[in-house]
Amino acid sequence: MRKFKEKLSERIFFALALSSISVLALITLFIFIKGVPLIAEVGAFKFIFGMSWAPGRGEFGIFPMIIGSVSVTLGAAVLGIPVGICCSIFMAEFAPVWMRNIFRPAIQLLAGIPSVVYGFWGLLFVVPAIRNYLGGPGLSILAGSVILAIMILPTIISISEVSLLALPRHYKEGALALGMTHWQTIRSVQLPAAKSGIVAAVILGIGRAIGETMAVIMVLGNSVAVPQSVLDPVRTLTTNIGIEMGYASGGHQQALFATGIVLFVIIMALNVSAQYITRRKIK
Amino acid sequence: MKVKFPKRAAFVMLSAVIPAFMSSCGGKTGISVVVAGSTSVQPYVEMLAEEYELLCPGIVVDIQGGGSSAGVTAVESRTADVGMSSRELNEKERELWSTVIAKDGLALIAHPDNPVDNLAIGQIRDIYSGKITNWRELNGADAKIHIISREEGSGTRSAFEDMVMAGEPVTPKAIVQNSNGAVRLLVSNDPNAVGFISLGLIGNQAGLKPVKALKLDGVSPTRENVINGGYSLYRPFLLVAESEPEGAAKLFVDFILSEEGQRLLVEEGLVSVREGTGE
Amino acid sequence: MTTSSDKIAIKDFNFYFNEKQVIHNLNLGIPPNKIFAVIGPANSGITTLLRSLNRLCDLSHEARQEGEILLDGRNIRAPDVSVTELRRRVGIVFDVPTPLPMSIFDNVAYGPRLNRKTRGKNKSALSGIAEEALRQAALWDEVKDRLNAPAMSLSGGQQQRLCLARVLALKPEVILLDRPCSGLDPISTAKIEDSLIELKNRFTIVISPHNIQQAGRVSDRIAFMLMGRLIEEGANADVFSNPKDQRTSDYITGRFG
Amino acid sequence: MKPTKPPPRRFNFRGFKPREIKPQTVEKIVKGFVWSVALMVIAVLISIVVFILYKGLPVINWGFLTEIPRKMGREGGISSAIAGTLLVTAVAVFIAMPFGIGTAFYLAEYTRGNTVTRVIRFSAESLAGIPSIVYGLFGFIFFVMYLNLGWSVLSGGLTLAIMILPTIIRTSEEAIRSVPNTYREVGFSLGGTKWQTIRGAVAPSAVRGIANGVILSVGRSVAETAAVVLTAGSALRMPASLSSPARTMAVHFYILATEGISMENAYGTAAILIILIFFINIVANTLINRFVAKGR
Repeated sequence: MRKFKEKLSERIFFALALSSISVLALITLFIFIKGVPLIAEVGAFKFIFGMSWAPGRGEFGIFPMIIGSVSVTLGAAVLGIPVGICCSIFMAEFAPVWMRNIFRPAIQLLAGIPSVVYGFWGLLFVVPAIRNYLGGPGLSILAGSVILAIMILPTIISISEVSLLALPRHYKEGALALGMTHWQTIRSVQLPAAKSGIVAAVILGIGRAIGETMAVIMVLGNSVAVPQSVLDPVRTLTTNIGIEMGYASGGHQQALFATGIVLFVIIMALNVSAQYITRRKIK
Repeated sequence: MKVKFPKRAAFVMLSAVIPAFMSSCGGKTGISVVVAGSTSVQPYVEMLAEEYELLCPGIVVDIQGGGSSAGVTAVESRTADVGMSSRELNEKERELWSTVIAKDGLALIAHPDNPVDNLAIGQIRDIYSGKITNWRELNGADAKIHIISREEGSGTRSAFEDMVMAGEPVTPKAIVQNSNGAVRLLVSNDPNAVGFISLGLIGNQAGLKPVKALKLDGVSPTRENVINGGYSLYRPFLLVAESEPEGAAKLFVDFILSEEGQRLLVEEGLVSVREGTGE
Repeated sequence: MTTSSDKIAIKDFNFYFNEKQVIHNLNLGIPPNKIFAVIGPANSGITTLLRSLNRLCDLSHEARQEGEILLDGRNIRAPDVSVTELRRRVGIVFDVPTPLPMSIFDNVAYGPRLNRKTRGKNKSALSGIAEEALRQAALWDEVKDRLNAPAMSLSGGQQQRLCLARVLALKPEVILLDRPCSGLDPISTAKIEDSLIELKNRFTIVISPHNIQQAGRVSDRIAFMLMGRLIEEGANADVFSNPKDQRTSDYITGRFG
Repeated sequence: MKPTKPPPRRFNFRGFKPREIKPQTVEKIVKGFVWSVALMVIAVLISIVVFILYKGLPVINWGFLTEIPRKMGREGGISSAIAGTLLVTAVAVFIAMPFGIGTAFYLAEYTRGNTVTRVIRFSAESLAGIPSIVYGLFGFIFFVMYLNLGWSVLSGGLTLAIMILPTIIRTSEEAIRSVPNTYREVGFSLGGTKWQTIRGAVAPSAVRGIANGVILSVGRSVAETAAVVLTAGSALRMPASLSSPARTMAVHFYILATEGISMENAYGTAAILIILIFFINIVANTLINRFVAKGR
């Protein structure tokens, strides 16, 4: 009986684990089934590198959106990562305890706020600011990057802060005892030691940025042309799905699933390389 | 300013008509009507369903979005009793039963500070196809036009393309938004923007900045001008069904086409089918 | 070196962690109803030996062993031996107190509750077992009024006696103690030692004492291990007064270790 | 302007080091910089919350919480959106919990570093990276269309369940792994089987960490928009059963705000969402603090 229970429990856990991950197979299967016929019809090369998206006229090229996704994510990374690491250093090292006790839950709260709220806030404040001070329609790569940078900040800050705080005390004490200043200690001892945690935070943040949909729909402008500057409106892979899914049918709908496939493949490639990097770090 | 129908009076009126309607509820209970389709029509039908369920507590109306095409598909596969469409039916779909429940004017809008207030239909086409890029060419300020369009597949966009673009593609540089409200919000903030939205939404509302509705060939986009045929930018809101509806579905469609149902639609800024369009 | 009357007989026992051999060709007999002390400096393989006796070493994937260990003449690794049954017969107290995060009573009742035997017995039977175990571990008087308090609220010495009581509640045949007093104050240590001497008539006790004085105080027989090898084994008095091996003598007189 | 090369250090007087700033000065500059960046960022982040609450709180009253939306949400309250949020989230969490926690226990306790394990772990990590819109697409094609569940609480909940699964797996696995190994040894040494040890000794200590992960994923479900709008629909009616369509608060906010239906009610909805998430965080933090206190 006990033996039986023992076997049974392992089997159940295994079955639960297996069904959890079979979802990944299911997702892959269904999105590919729905999207591949269109890619086959249009031709993979023409679909990915085509410059014109006009489903009404049967033109399905998503290259402008690939450029859009890459540029907006890059912008968010450039703006968000240094600021995020800066804030995590502040929280872990410089901030007085009372400040930390206020800011930590605040940052946590911000991580949970719906992305639509960020997007709407961006539409009300960031977009007009860009239009008035920098020109263009305001809806732009820059606006999207700013909003995404703000959205990924809580993730980057809290994970980096945790990995900085998790360092053994003697790292810092040892360095300070050698006569280093606080900043020298942070730069030459603590940041390198916490590198793997910070890298993980950055990867997670970038993942969130590239996958975000609703917030950027509101601030990117979603035009399907290739942008000439950061002040031009642009459409990403995610917003292409988000904005058109409501009305799409037939080949148009298939094309959106095909967009999903491209997004899916890009994300999986990122995942694999991220897992590879972190694994190598551990070893 | 829209004149709000006094709420209390509405209740008095409703309680007066309830007995009349109760009889037309057919004494049915626990029956649901499934409606699916255009998200442009959806909010209006939802509002009508709310009122209808007050009148006929036994009948439940389930409304889902999905878009005009999805609505037609749902009706053909009988997953929905009634479909909603915000565009004319195409050749193939004509075999279905359909009825127009209201008309929705489209208005070109710009920022109130923009000196331009009249456009010819050809000028609109040139703007949206990317031939005219500066307000100066339209006797406006020397500034780039920020073109705002709707997403591919939306009923508003296809109605706009049918009526204005004459086969020319909308420039890919156009900014795309996926709702009337977002277009309105952007135009109200940007002196150089131009967009098109449902006529019912150009009015002022608490918390929203005003926009200016542009004249089309000298005709103001007003309900009156749609009714008398002077303003030609409008599209029908349709209900479709596999065959002529029966039972609860028919009762609901009848309610929408009734005087009360049409009055509610007019209150929301649509043009009633009873008011005609001068055709 | 082993006889048929031994409770535990270890024969030609070798133990490896990956490629590293931790115990070399060990032959040892542990007699019943005695306190048997295994002494030696760190890294002598004593902890590994104790954990081998109830197969806790099985938990490590890197472990590999040769030879056999007999309990009452039966190989503990025989395929028909239930490992859980074995561990119930051979209990262990670790070098640090390891109370589970639950109440004092639940800690003591934890083992019996796992056991089929008490299934169906009512709660008062369970509390009887718990009381007996706590008395045997000389803890009852200190905790009888707060059996539902969390085990973590006890002092270190009390926690360790609780762990002993937890083992006793299972009514084992052999009790293994791996440096049970290493973190404790002298008073707690004395209490535990007193309980052990009281218990030895009913149990076979194998202890790895935390110092030689303790071995001298409590044990009947002593084995001295060095670098995974058995150097010497004998009665308490013999080993202390008349060690056969120079290394034993050096160790117990404090030359090294 | 070309940067000028530093002159050769031929005339280097004692005590004079060209182009070198004292570390203490660097320290001051860096400190000032970090302080100002951090304060600015935190000010911006907090201003978002304050803005929403400032605009939204005046709208909230008892009627707003309990009345059904009328006139597309322009009038009435948001009770059906609250109900929709709670229902969809409940379905998601109740379905994801057994699978997520079971997977975590499998990964933490039963894995032996073989291929199967590696595949499971890889998949769990990959699931975590998939954008919510892709989950939405999948939920739409699989639950709504293929299984014919329609836009419904069930479709939305199932889609969200898949979306939060990786979060639950990851946090639970971490919680299980952080249970001291001695607990396992004690369990085994008292003659417990693996299952008995997990149930009796490991699970009770991991339960708070697991609960924290679950609460985190509740927060994620509540805030999700893209995946829900494609699977649960956007009907304003009070959901009558698991098969009726529903609109969550996040979707309601999105529609109210972007359709320009009612800014007041949009802010009110957002404010309630923020308050809800605030409470979820408080619960999570209390759990973590109790967990940490207990571990000491």
